[in-house]
Amino acid sequence: MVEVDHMSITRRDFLKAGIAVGAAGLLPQSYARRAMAKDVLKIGVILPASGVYTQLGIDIANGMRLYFDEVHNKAGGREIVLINQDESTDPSVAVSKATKLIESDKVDLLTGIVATPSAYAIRDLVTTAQVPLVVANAGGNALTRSRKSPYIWRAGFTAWQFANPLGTWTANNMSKQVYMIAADYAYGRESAQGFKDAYTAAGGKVIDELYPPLGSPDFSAYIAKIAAAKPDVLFGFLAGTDGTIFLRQFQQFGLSKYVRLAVIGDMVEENTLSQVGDAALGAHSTLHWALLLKTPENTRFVQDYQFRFGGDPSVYSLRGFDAARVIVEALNKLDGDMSNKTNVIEAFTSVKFESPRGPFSFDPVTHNIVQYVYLREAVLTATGVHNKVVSNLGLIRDPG
Amino acid sequence: MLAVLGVIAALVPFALHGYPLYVASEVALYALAAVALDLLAGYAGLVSLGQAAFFGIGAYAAAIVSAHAGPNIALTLAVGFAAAAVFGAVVAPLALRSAGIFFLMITLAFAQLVWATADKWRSLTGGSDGFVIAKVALSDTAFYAVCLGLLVVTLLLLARLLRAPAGRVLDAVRQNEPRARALGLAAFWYKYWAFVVAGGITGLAGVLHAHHRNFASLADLSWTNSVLLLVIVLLGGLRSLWGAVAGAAVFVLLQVWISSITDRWENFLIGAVLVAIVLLTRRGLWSILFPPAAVAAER
Amino acid sequence: MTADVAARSSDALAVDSVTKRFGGVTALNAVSLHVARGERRAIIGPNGAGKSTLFAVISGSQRPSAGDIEIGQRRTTGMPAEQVARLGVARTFQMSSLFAENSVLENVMLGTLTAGGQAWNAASSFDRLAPSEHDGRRALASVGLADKADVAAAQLSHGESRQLELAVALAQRPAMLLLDEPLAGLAGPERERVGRLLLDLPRDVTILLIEHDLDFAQNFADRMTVLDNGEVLAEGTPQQVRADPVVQTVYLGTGSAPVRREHARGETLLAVRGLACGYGQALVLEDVSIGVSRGEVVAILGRNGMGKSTLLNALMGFLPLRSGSIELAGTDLAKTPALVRARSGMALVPQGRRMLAGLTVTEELALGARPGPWNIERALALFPRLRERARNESQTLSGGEQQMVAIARALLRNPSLLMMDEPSEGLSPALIKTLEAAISSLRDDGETVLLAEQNVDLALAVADRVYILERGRVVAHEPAAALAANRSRLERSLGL
Amino acid sequence: MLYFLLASGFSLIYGVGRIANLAHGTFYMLGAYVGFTVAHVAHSFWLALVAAPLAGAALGWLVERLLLRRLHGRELDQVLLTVGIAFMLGDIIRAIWGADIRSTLPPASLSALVPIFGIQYPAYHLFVIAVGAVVFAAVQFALRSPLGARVRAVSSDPQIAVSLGVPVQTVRSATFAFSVGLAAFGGAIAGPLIALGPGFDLTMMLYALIVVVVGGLGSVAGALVGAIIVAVVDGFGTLQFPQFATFLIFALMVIVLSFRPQGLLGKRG
Repeated sequence: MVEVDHMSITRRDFLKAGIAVGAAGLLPQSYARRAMAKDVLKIGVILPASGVYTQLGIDIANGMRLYFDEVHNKAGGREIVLINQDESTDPSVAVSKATKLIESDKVDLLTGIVATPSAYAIRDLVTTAQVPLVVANAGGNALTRSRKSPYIWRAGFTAWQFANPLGTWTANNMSKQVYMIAADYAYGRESAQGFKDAYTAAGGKVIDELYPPLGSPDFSAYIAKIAAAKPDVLFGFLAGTDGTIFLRQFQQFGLSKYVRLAVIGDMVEENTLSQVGDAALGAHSTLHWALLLKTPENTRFVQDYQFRFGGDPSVYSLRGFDAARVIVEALNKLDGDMSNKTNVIEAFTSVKFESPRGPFSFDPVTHNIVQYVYLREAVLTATGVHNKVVSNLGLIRDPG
Repeated sequence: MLAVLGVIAALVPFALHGYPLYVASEVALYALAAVALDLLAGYAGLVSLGQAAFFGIGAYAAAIVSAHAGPNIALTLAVGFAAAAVFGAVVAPLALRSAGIFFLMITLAFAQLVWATADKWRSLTGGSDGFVIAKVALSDTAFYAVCLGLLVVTLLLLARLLRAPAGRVLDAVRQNEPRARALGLAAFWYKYWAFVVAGGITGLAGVLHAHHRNFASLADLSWTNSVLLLVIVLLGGLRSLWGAVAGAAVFVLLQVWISSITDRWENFLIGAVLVAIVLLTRRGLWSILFPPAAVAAER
Repeated sequence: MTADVAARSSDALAVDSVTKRFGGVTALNAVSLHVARGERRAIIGPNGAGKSTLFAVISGSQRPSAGDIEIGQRRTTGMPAEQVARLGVARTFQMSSLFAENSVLENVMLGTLTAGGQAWNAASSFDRLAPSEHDGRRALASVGLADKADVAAAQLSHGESRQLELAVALAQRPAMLLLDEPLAGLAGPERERVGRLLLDLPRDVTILLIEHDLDFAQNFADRMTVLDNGEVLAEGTPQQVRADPVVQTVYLGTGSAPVRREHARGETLLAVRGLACGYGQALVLEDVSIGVSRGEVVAILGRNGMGKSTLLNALMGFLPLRSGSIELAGTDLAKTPALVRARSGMALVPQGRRMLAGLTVTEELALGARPGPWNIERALALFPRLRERARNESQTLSGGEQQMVAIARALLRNPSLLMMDEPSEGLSPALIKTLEAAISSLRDDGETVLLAEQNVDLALAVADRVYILERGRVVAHEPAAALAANRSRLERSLGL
Repeated sequence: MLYFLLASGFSLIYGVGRIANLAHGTFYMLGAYVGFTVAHVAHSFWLALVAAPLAGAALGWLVERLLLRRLHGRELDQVLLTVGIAFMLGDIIRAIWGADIRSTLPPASLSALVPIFGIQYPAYHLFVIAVGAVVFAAVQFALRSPLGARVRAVSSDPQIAVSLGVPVQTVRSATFAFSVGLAAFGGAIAGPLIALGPGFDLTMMLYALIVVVVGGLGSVAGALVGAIIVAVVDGFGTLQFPQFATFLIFALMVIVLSFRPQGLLGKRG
């Protein structure tokens, strides 16, 4: 600075230097990591450790841990090292974390990602850096449509995959009159749209639609509005606390007595059911999995998970479990050699296996998962309210 | 002084590359926003909890301009600055009606209004999905240079301004407005310009942030972002441009460092550091490095 | 008067039946005032008469509730203060109002900016602003602060702050000066210098002066205006005003203090030895030793800023001692916090009364009440006025009523020592009489009172003994009767 | 009324302590969690309603004694401190209660439906409204009481208060503890209506700010008015223009502040 009081110049240098050194202080770690990293497989895991999606982050991480342990932390002959970063709720944070993992930790590939915005935010980054990203959870349609990338595979689902079949089924099996409520954010609206298209295509009529903002502490105004319309069926997608609060008040205001629920699976997953009890009883939902799904793979998965973590797995645990498996399967095909990008892409795209959710494979064009979607109903069992599989709606492939 | 500073800062790209350089840019752009807030909160005595509005406006300006006119950083910076400054100019007359905690609140209110608007105006902002920005044609080093350049220029201009009569008047108004007015000094207009300029600079920081992450999102506009900026400034110590820079550096580096040890206890550690610093220093970090004059410490 | 009210072209200032209300209180009531260009006008009147409010309204820092103001033929009613200032109006504040963090020189330099057209200069360095530094130093020199140029304003003594106030105003190169008690708290050489400076001010500057020092006001002013309870009581040449009997009673008081019996003293209750304390670096009190015996009323006399309030605050524990001891009934309280002192029997009637926001009169009284001879009933008997005010918020009361609340509030502590800080401040003569009666009755009830006063008559009327404070030291200590008998000596020792 | 129970404590402590407690939302969440646990462990919702505020008050007392007091009179530093506390407490809560969504069940006695003007109302909602009214009355009464007079005295002029024998420090600690207790109580009461999860504290903090800003900072009555207005605008907004519900609230906030910077019932200064 031109002429700020001169006595403090030296101190200022000292500080400025301090900053530089501070930043440089990051180098040792990263170099160190790379040195010992010669043949370990470094996987950057970006999952929420704070904010509304924290629990999803934890469950997914557990699922991954479970699978990686099953294969003794080896993929394609390489030792697996996980580097976890907090996705948080701010997509741009996800970007800086991804940057850190790629540039500083030199990870071989990335996985995780719960929130769709985070996925969109890091899409270009991973594509230009040619680092494979296996998305475990983010379900925004565009990620495997307009924004699809050769280096991104989605092992989870798309909004459309649940909403569309639910729309058709509701129209044919529940009622031709439906009221809709969905969280006012991209994924919520995509779900609603997917449902609406299929529902109207099947001859159903939508009475009205509501889009409450995320994180509303109170839904009574919406519920009053729904009650006034007296619909037979209510389509719903409200995530996390919103879902719980809504279902609660839905019952408290007595709507559960005469309005039936047709909702996206996440809204009535086991963790929610345990909180809202019979408020969700009878709710029909679509999802690619159910705790009570009776397949050998799932039975084993549930048992192992219970044994390892002493509690039921959630659908998120499953998504983590499968994402981990995708990575291992692909690396095995490559014998751990990721040098040739075309082979890498080929290897990931061609991954196929029997998942607890059913046959697992990728759509070669969109890199999105092709999977069964089940129609479930929340029923009262000896162990409380659970989702029972009513029917398998077959292999669902996102139109892309 | 400038020389020394320039040399060190200019050396950074050679000392660092890849992620550390990325972090250095991060520091620079947050420092920019912090310096702006320090001008407002420190020298003008207007503690704002609405800086996220300017920051976000800058970010979205960058996104929208890039989308239509391509990612031309010179252009986005210009538009971002203008947009944020204009917003400030429009809001100021209402905001400056209040002072102290009430100013804090009304700036918060305006920021939230902007947030809500951005959330609803999907066609323009992409709503909750955020807004992906095409990468600017700049090497990391060049980008760092831009950030640093803007920071240094801003520091120079502000330091000059604050030593100039106009700046001293601003500081005087903070200390004793009735007296200043009795001296024929139009208190309101000094505060007005401080508010607008600070807004514009924060807008610049927002633009840089958006390009740095190639992404603009509602989080940029969220009130927690305002809190973060305020924390940075208070951390560094009010009424010291250097303190603001130090605050930004410490805070960003702290976050990076902490997230490299844990992904579970980030907030806890940051909170702990905050509490410690507040309890241990009277006027922020800077006061540790350079104990302020007795008088200043009194207030 | 009618002749005066009509605006004259030669008027530098025309105040036209201006009224200013604060909530319930009417500070100015239809005040009209015409000051010719170049005239020197002294505004006198008891504290709280509305003098400072008048300045506030003229200078634009307060909007008048009604009425009109013209400065140099220009209507300025409701004009923001900075614009009024740019018309060439400079003012000093009664309570020194400076830029505490800036140096003395910087304070004056800030004053020069407007006149120098530098106020918006955002390029050149303020510290190197040659012309304004030159003007600034000259202004400082004129008030005799040249050597303090680089001291921080916060470090200045009371007197020096007053001088700086003046210097800043002069630095504005004003066409009209509003001086609010520029001499308050100045004594000896300081007072001499500033006084001379004021008298030597260029004749073309129109000056309004608020001053308590009548003799000075007289030989300074061309005309005098007497304000009382927000109304113009009299106006005219100093001689006319001096002669006016109404003014005599209202402002100067009767001048004759009732001779009082020395009555038997009890044992010593309060013993203060070698007390020293101050704010920041500045030492306000040095080596002050006083004693108060049970059942005695002791008055501390001295002009503004001589340390009276500081002494009482120090005794109450509001500011730490540098040294010295405070013994109340034998126990040393010097190191104890205010709470302990309050609980061991000290009670204070603070300067400015300091009513508690949002409390009703009843609540104020009940707040600190302790069992003892004084109970609400007895307090209300002493101040019947408070009975009908019981439910009102104390801050909405008139000055006099507030003073009653403040005293009653303290009495209900059933204190062993009752300290009163300028209880007469801002009270109309009538109310001062009431106050005098109240304190006397307290004395006759055997209460022990330590009274800090500027109002000599009141002090002499009620006190047994008098200490005189001069710049933080006790300069005299005599029986009240003796002083009352010899006012001239009293006035000398008070520097009047 | 939820809003009122949320905001009153915040407004109170600003009013009498000049402390803008940005950890308020976190304390509120803590109360909700404590309530949740007690209700599930002890199977008594009523016990929870007692335990939560006590826990909150205890914590508040500690915070004031150990931390806030050192910063007395430094408003900004206090804000910074409370931010720090909010950060830390947030993670601690997650460590204790995990991140899964939690929700208390309303006591059986209050799960019935009550018809009002033909509309079926859940008894619990009415209960909350009643509680809110009671709390408001209680707080107002407390402030009017001699004790309250002391509190107001301290906030108005600590020196004079001391000189009148009021133990300022104790009063300050107590008030802060009370406001935190109030927050915790609000959280516990809200338990059956809301769902707890990470991030909830920030949401609540924001709502608290909106309410007090609209109603008037520092005035408990203001908190009530603010809560009602916000609730009404919110409800009206969702019914009339669901698209702009959130927008309306913030617009309201701006309008109020522009014309009454101190909020509807706030006092300047």
